[in-house]
Amino acid sequence: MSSDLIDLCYLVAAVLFIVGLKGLTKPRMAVRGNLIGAAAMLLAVVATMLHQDIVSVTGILVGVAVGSVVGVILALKIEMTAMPQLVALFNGLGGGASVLVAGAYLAGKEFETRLASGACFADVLTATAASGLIGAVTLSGSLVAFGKLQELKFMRDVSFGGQKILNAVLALVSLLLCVLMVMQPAHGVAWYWLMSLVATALGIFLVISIGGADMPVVIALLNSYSGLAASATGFVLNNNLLIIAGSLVGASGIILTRIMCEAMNRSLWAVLFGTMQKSGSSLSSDEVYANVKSTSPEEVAMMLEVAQKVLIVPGYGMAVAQAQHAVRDLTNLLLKKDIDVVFGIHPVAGRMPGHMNVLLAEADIAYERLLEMDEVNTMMDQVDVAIVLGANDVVNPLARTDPNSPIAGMPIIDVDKARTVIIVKRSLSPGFAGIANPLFAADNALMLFADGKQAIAEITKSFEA
Amino acid sequence: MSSDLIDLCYLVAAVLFIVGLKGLTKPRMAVRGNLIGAAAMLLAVVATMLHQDIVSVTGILVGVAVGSVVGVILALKIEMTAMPQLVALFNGLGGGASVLVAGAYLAGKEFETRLASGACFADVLTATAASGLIGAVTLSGSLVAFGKLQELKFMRDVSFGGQKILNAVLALVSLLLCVLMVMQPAHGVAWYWLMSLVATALGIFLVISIGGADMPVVIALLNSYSGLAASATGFVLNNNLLIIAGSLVGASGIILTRIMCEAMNRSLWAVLFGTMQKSGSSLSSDEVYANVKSTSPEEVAMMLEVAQKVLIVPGYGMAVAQAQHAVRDLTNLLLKKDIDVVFGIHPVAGRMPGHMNVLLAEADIAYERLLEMDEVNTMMDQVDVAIVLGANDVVNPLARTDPNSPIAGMPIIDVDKARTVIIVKRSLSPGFAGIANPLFAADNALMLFADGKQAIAEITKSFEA
Amino acid sequence: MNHVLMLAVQDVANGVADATSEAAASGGSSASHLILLITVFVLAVFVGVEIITKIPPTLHTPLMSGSNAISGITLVGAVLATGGDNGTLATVLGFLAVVLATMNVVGGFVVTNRMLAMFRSKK
Amino acid sequence: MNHVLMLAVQDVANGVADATSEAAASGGSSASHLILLITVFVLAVFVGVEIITKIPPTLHTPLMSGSNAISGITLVGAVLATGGDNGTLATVLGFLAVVLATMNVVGGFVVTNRMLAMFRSKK
Ligand SMILES: NC(=O)c1ccc[n+]([C@@H]2O[C@H](COP(=O)([O-])OP(=O)(O)OC[C@H]3O[C@@H](n4cnc5c(N)ncnc54)[C@H](OP(=O)(O)O)[C@@H]3O)[C@@H](O)[C@H]2O)c1
Ligand SMILES: NC(=O)c1ccc[n+]([C@@H]2O[C@H](COP(=O)([O-])OP(=O)(O)OC[C@H]3O[C@@H](n4cnc5c(N)ncnc54)[C@H](OP(=O)(O)O)[C@@H]3O)[C@@H](O)[C@H]2O)c1
Repeated sequence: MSSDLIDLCYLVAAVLFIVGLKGLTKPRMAVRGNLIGAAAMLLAVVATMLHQDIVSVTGILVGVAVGSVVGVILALKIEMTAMPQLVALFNGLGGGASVLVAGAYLAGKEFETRLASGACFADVLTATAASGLIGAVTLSGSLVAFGKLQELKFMRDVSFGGQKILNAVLALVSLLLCVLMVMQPAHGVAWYWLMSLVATALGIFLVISIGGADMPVVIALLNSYSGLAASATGFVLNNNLLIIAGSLVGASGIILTRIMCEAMNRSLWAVLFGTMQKSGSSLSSDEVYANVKSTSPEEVAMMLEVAQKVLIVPGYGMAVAQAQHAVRDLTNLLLKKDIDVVFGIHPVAGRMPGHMNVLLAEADIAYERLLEMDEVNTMMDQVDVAIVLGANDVVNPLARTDPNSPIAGMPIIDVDKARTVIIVKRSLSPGFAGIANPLFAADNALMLFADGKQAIAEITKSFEA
Repeated sequence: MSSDLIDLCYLVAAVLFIVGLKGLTKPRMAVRGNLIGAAAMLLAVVATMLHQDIVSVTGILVGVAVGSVVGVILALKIEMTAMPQLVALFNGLGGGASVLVAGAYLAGKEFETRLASGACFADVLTATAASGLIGAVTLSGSLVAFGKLQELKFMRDVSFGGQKILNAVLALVSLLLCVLMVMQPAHGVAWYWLMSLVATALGIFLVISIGGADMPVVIALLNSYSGLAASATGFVLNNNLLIIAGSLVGASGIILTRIMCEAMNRSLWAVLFGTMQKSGSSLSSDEVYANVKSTSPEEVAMMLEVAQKVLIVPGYGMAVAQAQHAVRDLTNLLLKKDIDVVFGIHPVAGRMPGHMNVLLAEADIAYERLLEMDEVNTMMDQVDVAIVLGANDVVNPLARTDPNSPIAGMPIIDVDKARTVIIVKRSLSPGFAGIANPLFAADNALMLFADGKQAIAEITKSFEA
Repeated sequence: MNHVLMLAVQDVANGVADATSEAAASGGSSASHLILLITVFVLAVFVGVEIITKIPPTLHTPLMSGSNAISGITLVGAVLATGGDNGTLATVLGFLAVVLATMNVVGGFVVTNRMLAMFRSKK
Repeated sequence: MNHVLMLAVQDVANGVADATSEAAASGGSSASHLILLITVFVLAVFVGVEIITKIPPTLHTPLMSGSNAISGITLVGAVLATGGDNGTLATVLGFLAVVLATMNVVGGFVVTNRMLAMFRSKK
């Protein structure tokens, strides 16, 4: 197949990627969009295998087979609640791949001949270095993020003095090594692998100290980097499909990052390097929780019986408890008794943007019922019972009241303005932001200490009774 | 200046064009956007003049000077009401330019050498032919459109038997000549000019038979073509700035065309080739206009005195009468007497999309008062007096009632549903679509036969009195 | 929208046609260069479509005259034709092209600015 | 938005940096080719930004996993590295790259599809 035809296939594939992404702008067309994207990828790979430089495809086919099997199994076995981890994992693998590709290029014929020819090819080397550097950081960073999201023991938030300095040093060294590699192509290979090693370390130390709940930001950012890495590889292989696909990913990553940061109103910098300053002003939890009233599933059931409009605000806890199906049952029951039920989805509830939407969609809850923050806040005065299910920071009034709390200014769902608020969580322990939540002690608030799933299930049971 | 640096300037210019266009998405930022676009153009031209192949810039500077002076004068002297003509004129000039550029290329050194070398360069020739063809059609077509919009006598809608055939023949011949030109580069020059000649004729005959009010569609389409012509030139000169700018223009032209066609609900094809079929069913004007009641400015003034909410629906007539300033005065007067005044802007009122908005903006009418069709239609029952100022088709109820009228199904502003309707026009003569308008004979309708400007002025006068 | 997308996709298709014919004609590298140009074209069309569909009706007339001004970009080609030493004929043609294109560009931007200024003036 | 635009513009700037250095290094043509590649990059960024800002919050998780799958496009590079006769080392590295990239791609698309299917299932 002539290289021109291949380039044309690449162009078509690029267009398909764009069309596919456009599909995601409408929930109805989203599935098709994703399939179009997959088709584009297939086209690209097949076209590549027909390239004249390809002498044997066995290795490729084996690799693809292995990869596909593992990938599919992972994708189908995974719990919906573990989505963030999975994305982190895949992202890491992608990063690893681009490290290896760049490495393979340096070990390959073309590099050899170019080197022999003595002609300068700074651009190619720069791109190679870049894709190696970004790839390595993405690889290790994503895997750490994966670990944190899996809540693996040995991944507790590590932070030690001079960490910033260490990171700075590692970053500088790896950049230096990149420069060396471009300057002395002859020793390029050596410099490259050394650089990759340092970059891997950098990735680990960068992410290890970031709080677990910030992982989504990290992942989105790393994802955008892995996109840029792909673009860089595209410059190496002078392949415009890689460049286009890469920059699409880069853009999406950056945008998601910004959305998350704005929703938490923290700067990206604060997320990456600012270990959340413990707020001096806000009072100790003992004071805050002086008079917390707790309640029982039966009591809640009774309140629901007399309610007109019920608001459910899910949070990370719902994911942990995997309570979405229990919630679905309760919702249907209430609707049958025609009590109106709506869900208040905070942009950063859970651990990924749209995390709650996915879980509730999994439990077959019609997405007309999922309202965005502003919408629910405007209708809050009509809400009789607000059930806060494993959410904490996203309903913490301190964000409005206390200017020097770490979440100050973060827009929240004003459940405290509802008639009654039931907070379902296992303890008084804080959420990700690690601060006490005055809501729990509010006059119209009742705590229901239990695992989210059980709690909801019991409410449903005593409601039916 | 090295050709690489120039290419980079081009890239920057392209980005600026895009950023500039983005500016137009927000009225506030629009002016800046336009300036950014102009800056991009300046950058591009200056960078080009620094190209090593440029031996003397005197000719260029003279040309630019002449062009700028004429352009500025035209742009500043022109009446806002004559905007459509001006755009048509400029568009034609652009088309002419690309014909000449392609011609110059064929007369130039590079072509000579390439020809001598005997190497095939079908792609370049194809692009040259394309830019010549499109350019020529754009040139003559736009000038005819200009003439029609100026309502030059000798430009009456000409239509004679076998016109479609003639157009088809001309189109085929010019395409044939393009092919010949690519096949026989040796005689390329001759074929090229011959083709341009035929294409010019084609442009004339294509547009001459299209109704005056459809000129905006034609212009938008030709504009998009001239964009594609620029892209084609870009392929000739292998210059990505031309390609990018050209395709931006191409897209905008196509999209505007579609918007207009949808608002008229006619297919593009019908606009270009369908001479509007006179509708058999709809009754003769005599019957329709059996009992038309007419009124006087004084009477209208009295009605306004007792009105709560006044709706003004401007149309092409307001542009012809240049009544926008008179309207402004009336509006302010009514507002002072706190009578609420809103404007209903039909998407294809006037002769360009957004035509009315520009005129009313010129008259300093706050654009919060300009409501879109759907918005006014929903609030129509609260309107006490609706003043239809030189609009006709866009308020013709036949569009709703008579399925085989030429404007059947075109969404209209339902002024007939207002308490009272005043129609300001000079006669009972039809609008562009050339059909009678039952609205004029409706029970709640009163005709005010006068020139738009005078009529409004007199109303204002007797209102003050 | 999709209609316009189709348009873009068609362009690709035509691109394919051109390029292959041309690939047949002359050797690899130049063709893949051509393909790069086509890629640029297609991407630019996407950008254009995405942005322009966001422009509000109020600004459609300025959009029309503004994009018309941009289409005067052929001025660049005209400049090259005039300035290079290509013999009298090319120079003359180029000169005329420069004049026309400049009128299109300058006039277009000025008149657009005039219109937009009106919009801005409203608070 | 603008912030992101700035990003794009920056890319251009960097592009300028690279390219000029590189222009200095090696001769014209290759550089102008590089610039074409940069152009493609910049345009693609614009397309990405325009489209992705239109995607509703509900679909942000699928977007994340989907774009993640697309980022596995390095698979193409991996295939080239594995299939070409580049000696054992390159082939082995390439093979590993193929495995990892495929997991990323296939897994990513499948899981995204799984999520989106749930959304569609609602009426
Ligand atoms: N969504 C994103 O994209 C994103 C990105 C970055 C950062 N974040 C951050 O993540 C946080 C999300 O806020 P959030 O309110 O959703 O979660 P949260 O503030 O982290 O609080 C989650 C709460 O759920 C409770 N919980 C845990 N397991 C539970 C179980 N099995 N049953 C019942 N309750 C359980 C915990 O209390 P107990 O331990 O007492 O049960 C905890 O207080 C925000 O601070 C946000 O800034 C989110
Ligand atoms: N806007 C666009 O982009 C666009 C594009 C394509 C086609 N069109 C077509 O253009 C038409 C626009 O509809 P329209 O209602 O705005 O205009 P219209 O239907 O063309 O009617 C204009 C009316 O204004 C009256 N008029 C002319 N000069 C006047 C003056 N000096 N004072 C008072 N009245 C005057 C005329 O009646 P008298 O002669 O009796 O005064 C005429 O009936 C539609 O058919 C639309 O399809 C518009």
